[in-house]
Formats: sequence, structure tokens, C-alpha cells
Amino acid sequence: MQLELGNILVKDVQWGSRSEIRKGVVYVNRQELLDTLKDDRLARIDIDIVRPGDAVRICPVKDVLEPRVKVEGKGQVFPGFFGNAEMVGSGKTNVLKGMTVLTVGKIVGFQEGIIDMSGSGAEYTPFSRTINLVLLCDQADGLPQHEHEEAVRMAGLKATRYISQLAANVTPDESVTFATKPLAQQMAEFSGLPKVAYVYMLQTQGLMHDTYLYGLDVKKILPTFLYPTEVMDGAVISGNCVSACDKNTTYHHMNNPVIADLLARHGQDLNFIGVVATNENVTLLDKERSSNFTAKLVESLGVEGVIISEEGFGNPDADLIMNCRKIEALGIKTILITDEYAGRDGASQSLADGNPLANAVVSGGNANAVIELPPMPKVIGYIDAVEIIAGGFDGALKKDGSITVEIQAITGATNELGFNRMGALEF
Amino acid sequence: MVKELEEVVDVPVVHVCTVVPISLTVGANRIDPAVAIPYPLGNPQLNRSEELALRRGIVEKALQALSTDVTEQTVFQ
Amino acid sequence: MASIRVVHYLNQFFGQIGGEEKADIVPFSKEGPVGPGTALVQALDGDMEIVGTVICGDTYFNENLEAATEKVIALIAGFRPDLLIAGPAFNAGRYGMACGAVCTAVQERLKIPVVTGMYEENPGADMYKKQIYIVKTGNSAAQMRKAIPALARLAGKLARGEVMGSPAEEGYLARGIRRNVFHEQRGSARAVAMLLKKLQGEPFDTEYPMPVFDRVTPRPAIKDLSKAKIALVTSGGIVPKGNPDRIESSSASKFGRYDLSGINDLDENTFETAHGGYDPVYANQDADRVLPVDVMRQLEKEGVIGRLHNIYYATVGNGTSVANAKKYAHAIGEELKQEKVDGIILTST
Amino acid sequence: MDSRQVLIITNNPMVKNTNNAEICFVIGDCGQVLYQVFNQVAMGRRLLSHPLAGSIKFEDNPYRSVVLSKPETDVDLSTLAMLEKCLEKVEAGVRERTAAKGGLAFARDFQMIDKELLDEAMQALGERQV
Repeated sequence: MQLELGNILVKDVQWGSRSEIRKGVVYVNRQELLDTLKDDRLARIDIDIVRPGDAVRICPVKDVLEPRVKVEGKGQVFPGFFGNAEMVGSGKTNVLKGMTVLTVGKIVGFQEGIIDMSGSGAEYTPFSRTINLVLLCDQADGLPQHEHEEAVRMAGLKATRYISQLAANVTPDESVTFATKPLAQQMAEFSGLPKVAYVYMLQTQGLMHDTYLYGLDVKKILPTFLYPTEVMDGAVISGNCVSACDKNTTYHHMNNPVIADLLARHGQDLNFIGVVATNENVTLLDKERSSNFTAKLVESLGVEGVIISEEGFGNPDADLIMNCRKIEALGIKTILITDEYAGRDGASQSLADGNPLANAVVSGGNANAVIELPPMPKVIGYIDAVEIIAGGFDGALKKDGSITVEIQAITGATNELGFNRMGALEF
Repeated sequence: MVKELEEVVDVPVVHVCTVVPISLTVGANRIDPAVAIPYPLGNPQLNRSEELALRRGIVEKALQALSTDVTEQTVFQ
Repeated sequence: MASIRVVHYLNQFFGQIGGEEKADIVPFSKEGPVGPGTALVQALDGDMEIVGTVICGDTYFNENLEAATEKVIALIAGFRPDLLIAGPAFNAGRYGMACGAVCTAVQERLKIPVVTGMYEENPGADMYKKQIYIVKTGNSAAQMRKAIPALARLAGKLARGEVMGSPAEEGYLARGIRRNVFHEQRGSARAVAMLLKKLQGEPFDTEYPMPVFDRVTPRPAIKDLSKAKIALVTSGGIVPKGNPDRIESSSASKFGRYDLSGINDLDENTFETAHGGYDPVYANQDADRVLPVDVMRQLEKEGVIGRLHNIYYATVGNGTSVANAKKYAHAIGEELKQEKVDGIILTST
Repeated sequence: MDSRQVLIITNNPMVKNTNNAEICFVIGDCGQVLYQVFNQVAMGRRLLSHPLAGSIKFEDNPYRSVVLSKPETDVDLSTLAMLEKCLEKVEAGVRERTAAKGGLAFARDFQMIDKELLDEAMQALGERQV
């Protein structure tokens, strides 16, 4: 499967009388976008544009998405939500690089997700370096949380799709092509290079902890095979909105760095066979079954090594270790990517599970590390949640507007796809 | 608790307990299985002298454990 | 220019008083550097000066922990130091324990930076590496020439309050503290690089070493039971009638220590259980069913065991937190160690 | 699996009156729930749902519901080892509890999320034939 990504480098996003892209600037007709998003379940949608360096705090962030549109090849971006779940990942896709669509909504009281566009907090989140079109969504009275989550998720998808369509006829500034072949052919390629796969664990515990694959709730799948390029076309959508630091936003999925970095060495140092998507369930039997199928699938791919990435923390640590243990038992080498909850002093045990076979671990950092965020003149969303959000604590919000939080509250801070340079080491 | 005692006092410790698996998970090195949860070293069904003999048996096993070198977790049946 | 005042702590051997026969020497101090201190002076930055040396015998220190610590701290404080260097102790166990204890106490009470040096397997390293910086040294004094520069360099950094690098960069023993750093590469690139190394069988450094499952090495057996002093401990909640310490029936927040002098048998008039997790009738009828004092006294009389330790300890296991259980075991353990018991029987329900 | 064959240990008032399943209601925090779970597993029950929630911090989350099987004859050792690890995490969390007062204002949301996760588990178990 071969996919060409055409990057259109976004210089700015501005309001305009007409939605269009001119010379790298994305102009948005605000009213037209609002009309597109109309949904009885949402009492109010407010849209704002924020840029790197702005003195702005956004909270609580639900999801971040990247506008991408198919210009050649089958299917549509975000398959299963749009269209008939046709297979994606081949042809050509245009990407609006440097901007995001970002949804904000308070779905439960203790929900997290801070993005600071400047100041000390900015360096912990990748979204302080993008121009963000922010949708603040308030629910209609009495709307149950399930529907509220879905309404905000759909608003994000629809807005992203609306913006992305402006890019359909724009000539990209640069383009990169990615390709992997069907299993038998790919196995035959690059003789002498080690064959590797990627085990892609997706959070699927239930409300606020969901992920979708081609529109399907991932808790209902058995581990399955994906071509790396399918993910680039939005095959995986986030429905997560707790634990800001280590949930994978839809943006993270579309720009999965493990896939990108494996492809970067593909044919040079390794032979990237493909992706095994799996879930993180609530019952132990489901965990056993999924890890058994993951190990079997990895074995049947004939690879010598895998990278396994976790999403979230707590009981998913058990899935991570099960996957590791069962794959290592087959003689296949594993590398794990996780993050840590080692306490504010960094002295506690980091994970809720462990095994000596997990001897090669990359850490996304200690989520309990405390940071002080300076006051921000402008806040989009509901900052009072900061005292209750995961990672926040009593007295976190000071009179001058500065806040003391664990970095867990910052969107993407300890990402377990390895999106960031930060990590924890023993001192 | 058994682990810490052995570590701190630096002498052999024998764990007399009913639920052997728990003893294994908590890391006891010398384990002496007991009778039942409400009466680990006794049995109210028995008469006084029989019960004393039973208890003496368990304690002697504990002492045997203390005077036996082990290299790993060992249950003294 | 004001120089940084350093005090050096040494044992009797490095303090050039003598060997094992002088190990019970009480703490005293000398002006300026002594023994390895003279080598340290050359390695230390120009603005650092060893103003005094405090020397104490290892045996004295370890047998009079509290008193010795007090005296040593007073002597150190007398020099108005900005920094304390202790050792290095290499693989000498009692010296290592003393260096660790002195450093920890000085850091806490005098609020100045401290540093010592030890071999990784020195028991003092394991005991104190979480609280203080311990420079990794070889296992014998023959490694002194290597140890001194590393110790001096870390001392300089600490004295100036400079940011401490990783254990690998700075040469100290990892303290088990997880701290966030920014790497050159993003996590996914580090993962790919680590995978390639692992596949090629090359050495690689995991960023998170899995904690090993916590096990204790079995202690050697008692050689001669007939001379051994055996202690009884129970988590079955056996307490004197009336539960004088008010030990809770579950989630115990304390443990009890009770005298067995002159007691040959527990009976329903004198002992009962505080345990809430099971039917207490049987233990209340005869507490020997949980804590076998009657049999132990028999065996003592027959000379099978040397003697039964006259204090027993009781907690309630039911619902007591792992952390609390550890804490009690430590406290109980310290007392039993003082009493020089040879073996322990722990009974649980 | 019939829901009547399981035991739910919970401190979540929203779960307290669930029909069709045996409920052990614990008055106390998540740690207390886990102690009960530990005791039950030591007595031969099997753990059916994982003792920790995913992605909600132990120290913030006041509510937890865990599903166990009917007692079996032997004790599942590996589960006890896992529970010990979980307890260590929870106890470490209690040491630096955060949400405290603020969390109570949102008690209903925490209860709701815990119940959702429990419902997911019960549904998954319900589809199972034994």
C-alpha cells in the first residue's frame, strides 16, 4: 500500500468572508463553519484562533485533529465516520501542516487537558507550536455524558473535514511517499534486514476511554493487522478524554511517530512489516484473549522484533506487560513505550505491573512531576476545573491565575507513542 | 512482614500460616503449613492432649525449618 | 576570597589511629586534613579547604548509634562547615554504615550538602543511597586514587549548588528517583534505536529498569537449637485480655509488645484475640492455638531450644496495609535485633 | 456467565443497589476495596476485572468496583502477586492524595465513570458462556 502525503505549510489561519486557502493562509468563514457544526445536543459552539506565543490557556481540551483530505485513491479521511468504511491508506492525501482543530468541552467535572500557548507549560505540549482552531462546545441541558462526548467528538471531526476540504485543490509545498507491500511481498524484500512490526495498543475501557478504528469501537475488535499508511488517513480516532498527558489525540494517531520512525529506517536498517492494532479492556479474560491474539498475530507475521506502545496508565500496564511477556516467550524481541507515575518526588514504583522480560523500555516521563504555570490573560474554556482535573490539586489555582499542576494535566506531555523528547531517567 | 523481619533481624524466620499461597507471595523463605484460619496451631475437635501433640508437631516442624539451610522458598510439609 | 569550608569524616583506620583494635575509639576531631584528606585537598577545587577532620571508630559508631551520631555532629558543627565529605568507605560494611548515617544526619540537621563514596555492594550504600549522594568506588582501598577525584568533583558541584547530572554522568549510585529530562531524540526514535540494538545483540540501556520482585535471601539455619533464643511474633492479634493497647480488629495502626515472663500457658482468662477477620471463639478459648506459648515452654524445659524470648509481638494482619505491615516489621525487627534472638516463629491465621 | 455468579466489591454508592449480583459494599476508600479483594482472592475467588481503573489516578479516584468469581478450591497465586503490586501503587498514591476536597464536588462524575467501567466489565462477562 502506497500513500503520498502532500504537506501544505500553513502560514496562518484567519477569519474571512469566504473559506479558502490563499498563499498558505487558511481563511475561514466563521458562520459557515458554525452552520456545518449545528447539533441540537450542543447549546453553544464558540470558535477561536490561537497561535504559538499567544498568552492563552486552553482547558479542558478534549481532542486535537489535523486537517487531511484525500485527493487520490479510495475512501475518505476518518473512514467509518465519513463514507462506507472503505479501506484508506493508498493514493494521495493533502495535509494542512502546522494547524490543528482543537475541541474543548467539559464532559465530566474532573476532566483534564491544559494547553498553554506560551510560558513554561508550552514546552510540554506539541500543540503550543501549532496554530489551533479552537471549538469550545457547551452541551444542551441534561445531555447525558455519552452523548455529550459523542457530540463534541463529531464536532471535531466535522470541523476538521470542513477545513480539510479547502486543501483538496491546493498544490502541496512538499510531499513524501510511504509504502509497504502485502505480507508475502514485504517479507521477501530487503533480505538481511531484521523484520519488525508495531503493536499499537489503544485505550478501550469505556466512556471517556474509547478509541475507534474505521468507526468501530476498538474494545469490540480482536487484534488486527493494519498497513502503516491507513493510520495516516485517520483510520484511528480518539474518544478519550481523561488523563491528558498520555492519551493519544487523533492528531497523535494521524502523525504516529513510531510508524514514522520505523518507516524512516524501512529498507535502511529494518524491514517494517506492518501494524498490529490491539485494545486495553476491563476484564482480565479480555486482556488475556487480546494479548494471546496479539502474540499470535505477531508470530504469524514472522517478525524478529516489535515496538509496543501503551495508552493511558493503571490497568493498561497489565496489558502492556502481558503483550511483552507473551511476545518475548515466542523469542521475538520487544521494546515498550510507556510513561510513569512515580509520585511527585519520583521515588515510588512507576508502573502497576512489571516483569523481568520487559528489559527494554522507553519512558515518556513521570506524569506526577509538578510544574507551575504562569497566569494567562486569556483563558478559553473552564479553568476552575484545574483544581479537580487529574493532576491538579487543592489550591492549585492561585488568585493571580497561576496554577500548580502535575504535568499529567497537560495535553500530550508524556505521550506514549514517543511523540516528545521528554523522558524520565533514574537519578 | 516476614520478609522485613528476616532482613532486619538477620536471622531465619519461619512463617506458620494456613494459606500457604499468601505466604509464598509475601516472600516467606521457610513456610510451615498450619491447620485452619481460626486455629492455625490447634484443633478444637481434639481432646486436650491430642491437641497439644498436634501443636507440638507443628512447632517442631517450625524449629526444624529454622535449623535447615534453604536456598529458595521452601514449604516444610 | 571566602573559601568553602569542608569537613572530612574518617574511621580509625583511615584516620591513622589504628586497625580493628582501635575500632572502639570515641569520636574526636583534628584541624585540617588527615590521611586520604591530604589527597582530597589536591583534588578539590582551589577555593575549597578541608578545615577539619572528624574521626570515629567503626565499632564504637555502630554500637552506639545515637550517642555517636550526636558527638560526631557536634564535632562537625564546631568547624562551621559548608560541606561534609565522608569516607570513601569502599566495601567496609561498618564504615559504610557510619558514613551513610553521619551524612544523612548532617544533611538533615546542619542543612549542608554531604557526599560520601562506597562500593555498590556495601550495605551502607543500599541503606543510604536514596537520601544522599554516594560516589561509586571500587571495592577496596587500593582504588583510592580513582575514588578521590570523583568524590572531589561531586563535592565541588554540591558545594556550588550546581545542577546534578545523571548517575552515569556524575558517577554516583542511582538513588531510585525518577526525574524528567529532555533527550536529544523523541521517544519513538529512541525506541527504534533500542530495538535495532536489541535485535543485533548489542548492549542497550533501558530507560526504566523493572524493579526486581522483592525477595529476601534466606538466612542461614540455626546451628544449635539447644542454645538458640527463639522469638514469637504473630499477625493473629493475640493480646492480653482486655486488649490494653487497643489494637484494631482490622487495618491495624499499631502493634503490641507483651511480656511472657512466668507465663507457661495462655488461657481464656488472660489472653484473647483482637483479630476481626475470622471466628474468634477458638482463639479466645485457647490463645495457644495461634501463639504456641505452651509448647514453646515445654521445648524450653526439655532443652530442645535454648530459650523462648520473653517478649512477643502482635499485630492484626487483616486489612493492614502493605506499607504499615512493613513499618511494624521494621520496628519489631529492630528490637529483636537488639535482643540478639537467633530465630523467629511468625504465626498467621 | 450469569451475573448472579459473581461478587462485586465496591465502595461506589451508585453500584450499591445493582440487582442480580452479589454486592459487597465497602465503606472506605479504594485501598479498602482492594484489601477486601485481596482477602477474597486469598480465599479462592478469581479476579474477573482488573483492580485498577485505567487512566484515572488512584489518589484522585474515590470509587472503585471490582468483579470476582465464585470461590474455587485453589488460590490463584499470580493474581495475589499482581494485587500486591496494585496495593503498593494505591498506598503510594494515598500518601500524596490530591483531589480530596475538590474531588468530592465531582463525586457523582467519579461514581458515574466507575459504574460505566463496571457495566463494560459486566457486559463483557455476560456475553461469556460458562
